[in-house]
Amino acid sequence: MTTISPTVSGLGRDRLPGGFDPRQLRTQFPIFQNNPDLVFLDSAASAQKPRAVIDGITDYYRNDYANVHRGVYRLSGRSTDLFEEAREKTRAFLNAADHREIVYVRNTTEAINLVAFSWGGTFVHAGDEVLISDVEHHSNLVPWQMLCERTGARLVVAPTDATGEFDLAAFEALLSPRTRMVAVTHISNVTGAVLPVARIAELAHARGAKVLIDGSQAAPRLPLDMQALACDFYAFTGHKVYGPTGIGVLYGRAELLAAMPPWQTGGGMIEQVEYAKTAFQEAPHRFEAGTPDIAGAIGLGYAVDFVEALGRDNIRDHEQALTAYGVERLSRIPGLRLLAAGQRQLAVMSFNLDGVHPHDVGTVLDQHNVAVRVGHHCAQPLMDKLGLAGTVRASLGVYNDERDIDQLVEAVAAAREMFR
Amino acid sequence: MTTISPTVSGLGRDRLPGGFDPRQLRTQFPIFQNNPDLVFLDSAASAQKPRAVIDGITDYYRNDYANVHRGVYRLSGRSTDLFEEAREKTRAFLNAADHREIVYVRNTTEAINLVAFSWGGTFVHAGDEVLISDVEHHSNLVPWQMLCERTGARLVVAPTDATGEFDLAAFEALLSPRTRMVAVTHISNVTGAVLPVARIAELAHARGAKVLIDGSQAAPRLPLDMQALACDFYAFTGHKVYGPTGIGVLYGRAELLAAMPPWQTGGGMIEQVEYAKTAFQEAPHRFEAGTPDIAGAIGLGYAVDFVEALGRDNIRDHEQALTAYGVERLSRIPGLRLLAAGQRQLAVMSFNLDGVHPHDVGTVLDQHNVAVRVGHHCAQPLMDKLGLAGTVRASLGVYNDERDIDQLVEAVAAAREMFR
Amino acid sequence: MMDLRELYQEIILDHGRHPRNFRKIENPTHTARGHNPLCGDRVTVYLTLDGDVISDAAFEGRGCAISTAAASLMTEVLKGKTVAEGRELFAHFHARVTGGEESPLSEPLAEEMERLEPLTGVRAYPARVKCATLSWHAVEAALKGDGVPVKTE
Amino acid sequence: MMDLRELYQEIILDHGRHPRNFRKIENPTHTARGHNPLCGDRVTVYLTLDGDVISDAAFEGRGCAISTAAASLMTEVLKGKTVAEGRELFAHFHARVTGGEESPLSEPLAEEMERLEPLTGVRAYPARVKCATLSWHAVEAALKGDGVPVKTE
Ligand SMILES: Cc1ncc(COP(=O)(O)O)c(C=O)c1O
Ligand SMILES: Cc1ncc(COP(=O)(O)O)c(C=O)c1O
Repeated sequence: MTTISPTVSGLGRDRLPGGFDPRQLRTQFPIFQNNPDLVFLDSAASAQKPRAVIDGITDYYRNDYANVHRGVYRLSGRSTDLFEEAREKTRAFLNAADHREIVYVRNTTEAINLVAFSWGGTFVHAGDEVLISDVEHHSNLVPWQMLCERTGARLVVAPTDATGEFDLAAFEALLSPRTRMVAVTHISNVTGAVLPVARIAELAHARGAKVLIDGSQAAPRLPLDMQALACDFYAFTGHKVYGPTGIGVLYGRAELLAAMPPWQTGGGMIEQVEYAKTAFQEAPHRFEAGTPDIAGAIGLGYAVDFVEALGRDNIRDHEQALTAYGVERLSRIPGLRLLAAGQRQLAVMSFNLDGVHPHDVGTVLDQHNVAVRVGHHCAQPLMDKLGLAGTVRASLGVYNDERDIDQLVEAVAAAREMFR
Repeated sequence: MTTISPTVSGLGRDRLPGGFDPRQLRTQFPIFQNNPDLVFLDSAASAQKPRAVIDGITDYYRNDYANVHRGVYRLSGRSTDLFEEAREKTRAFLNAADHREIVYVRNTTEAINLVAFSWGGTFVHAGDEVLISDVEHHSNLVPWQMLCERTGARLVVAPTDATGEFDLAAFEALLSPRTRMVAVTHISNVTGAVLPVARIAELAHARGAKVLIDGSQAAPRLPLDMQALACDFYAFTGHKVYGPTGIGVLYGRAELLAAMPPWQTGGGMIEQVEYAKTAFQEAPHRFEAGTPDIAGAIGLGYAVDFVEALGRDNIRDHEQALTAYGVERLSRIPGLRLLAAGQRQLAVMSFNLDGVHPHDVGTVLDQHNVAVRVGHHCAQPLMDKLGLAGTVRASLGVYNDERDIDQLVEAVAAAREMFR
Repeated sequence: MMDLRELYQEIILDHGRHPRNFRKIENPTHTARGHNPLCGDRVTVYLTLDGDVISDAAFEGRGCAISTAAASLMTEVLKGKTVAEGRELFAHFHARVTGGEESPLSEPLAEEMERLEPLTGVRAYPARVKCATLSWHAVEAALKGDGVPVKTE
Repeated sequence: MMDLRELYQEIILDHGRHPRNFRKIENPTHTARGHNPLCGDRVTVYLTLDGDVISDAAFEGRGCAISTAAASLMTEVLKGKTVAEGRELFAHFHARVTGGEESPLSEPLAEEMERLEPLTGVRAYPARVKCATLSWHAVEAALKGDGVPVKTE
């Protein structure tokens, strides 16, 4: 791992160590050719797609399409091979021990629902506790809230401290023998704070709790190693790793998946069906009812190729430097307040302009071709805690560079001017 | 509705009334250009994709991609408009009364699971009955079986008679005041039998039961009118209507959807979240947790355009004639036994060759470039009833014509020869 | 693309910064809350009806410049109108900002509509239309009196 | 693409039509069921072990030509072998049909392997490999004796 010291100069740093060149990379994304003025700073909501992903999906439909798994004919065999090769790529992307630990779902949200229904429905009982953090996305909160409602378990919330840092000491104090599940995000989609997930997993496991990590924001930018991280479940969503919509991944440790009942049922996950009873296949098929998003899984495979070719340590270093640059430039704007993100902030910057509503800022920014997200970012409890209606959020992707930040800063200044 | 009298001549009927010309249509499907010898008779498993669908998805990613629903910037607005226009197209495709009755899911399987969990979990209790037919796909069987297991309700199976016809009298006799749900397929994916769903719905409603129709095989070939049909739920899957994988549709009557709790929870379907409790949006958003398969929904919109441009009555007439031709030709092969399909058989033909296992037939057919499905077709209880290990199934799409059937017949003859 | 100044006209910025009738009415005859789940904005409207006439109108809540100005201008034009006139104004206003079909407006109301004119710039910003109509929807709900908080979308 | 006759050699068709040892052993020392969920095929294998030697081997069930012939040929070669030899043969056979790395084979077994040779044409038909190995997997399970039905995939 190489570390790049953040630079605050806006000049002459297009080419990063590791040959990372966002402007060059942009040419691989058709959206920027077709919207040449677009300053896209909303990759935390969803990333744009490189040509390799778009064309990979197209080629699949044009040359090799057929339903998977149940055909003896060659086209179906080819389709199945492509689908399972994509699963193997995804396994390698996470360095999971076995491809059978990779379950295809629609998105992070469905991955977490799957765990909450299947694992939670089996192993969480009245009086048990589910421990989350206070920066969770609704998708890593409401499914647990509903599980608690169904079972009589209790939802416990571990706080972030005033500096925006996950409070490890408070977390440790909240762990109890009743804690069955610790479900936290790897990177906050609101503040950009990177949570100490390895340490969290260690502490949780020491108390006998299972650990789910919401990797929605981490998968596109951090090297991941399920065997080293030793979490139980890891969820991410394809559309944020430069892949297509409709596909996401639940990684689950083999022993856990083996102990979980199916959730959705139907074709493709069946061992044997009689009216009286049904026997199910093993993981991952057991959890993939119906025709999967075959093209989505294959497209995600190409996205993984794209990210791996760049190298996630290069992406992280690039985005880390760019985050530092952005924080530096934004924090100089009078009346602009950045959300605290603790020791380590990556790829996401949330802020408010004094006396100006985020929605109004967003509209002005859009007029300057700067696409950012405004609102509660699906984290209402965090907004409530901070006493905010919402924030303006700028977030990074591999195609962003300092010029994008400069344009953002200019547009924010214009908004300030207008609402002065 | 025009009816075409089936023809058994293999010659000179490429151009059907209504200008239906399969060979011309094939040029719109890149897969046939790239696999010129392919005789694709497996559309019941999944249909091939026309250029308009593939290119529509590509164009979306290249020009207009952004996450939907929560952005103030123009790109996100465009994306949201495309997504909701696609929903409106789907509404029109089903002639549903309101676009809010169209819920996006992954596939038919998930649509049925949604109803079994959300509606079933609320309205089905111990002692109640769920009534299905004996030709159901596992996807319209196992979710109900699981619901019965969870609730103590009883799964009741309405029989098909010896001619392959759904037995309306037997069905009526099985309806009881405890019947809460009648869930039947519109067209059997094994025999091709068209079920009398309007009459079934009428009888079920008269007894106070709700009705779900599995439209997987019907959506690509029958004009559909939810307001006339008066069912409560209708499910279909995008990949069989010439659309992409990863997207399916649950139609639900507005009053029913309004009375149903959410199933999957998370971002995008929330009205307000506090740790203590969460309020949910109305349908359809209430049932669409997380980032939807935006490109899939838009792609399905193009698929619907494609099907509508051809006209489902033309498709039906074409496939009806071709089914008659296929049945006629196949039934002349000595030792070939077609599965009975009752009065009306559409687009699907299942058969066995005496003394030859379907798998062996499938391999020989593949060697002749004829792609068919072999096995139990996700309908094991039906196989058990018929005492079969499986069948060979040839199924039709808009691109098929008599030459495809002729090649099938030739290949079957070769298989017979080999295993004589 | 319009010039942003057509959306954020001086009068909008002024009402956004200094909303009129921004207060609670202690014993309103009608009240309702509105909520835009997309941005989390909330508004509560209060009305006092004297027979059929809206004798007082006020609001509270947080929102963007557009929604605050819209609520502020709305309370101003509503005061002194009958319920029917209020509804007529809303129908017309709604059509103007969404691009729907405009209903004809009787003479005295046409004048009031002019005061709402600055808000119609929102029409070019589809993502912001809800901001301009949220408080009106809340009034509608208050008059229906079913007490269910309204929300846009 | 291979000629189909390389897959369906005469000997395969013959064993497919007239499987040898297609019967139940009444008091087997070992037995197990195999199931291919993709095609619904089922097989039950029966073994009688005399000390370490497989003194009898038989099977029942329904399957395609490939899986029936594979089970039939398997029972023939297994009879009289030790358990270790049976396992050695399976390892080798498995490698031949899946394209895996082939383990070396001791002299007398090499001869038996020749009898299985006709089945290796399946290698060119990935969808059919499971048909050729199902009964072997069932034997493996029977010898392990855990009684859990095996399945391919
Ligand atoms: C009648 C029927 N129902 C349900 C399904 C399941 O569809 P999907 O796998 O897309 O969920 C199919 C297709 O496989 C089908 O033919
Ligand atoms: C941290 C985090 N968790 C979960 C999600 C939900 O992802 P999806 O909508 O793809 O399910 C997101 C993105 O919206 C996110 O940023």
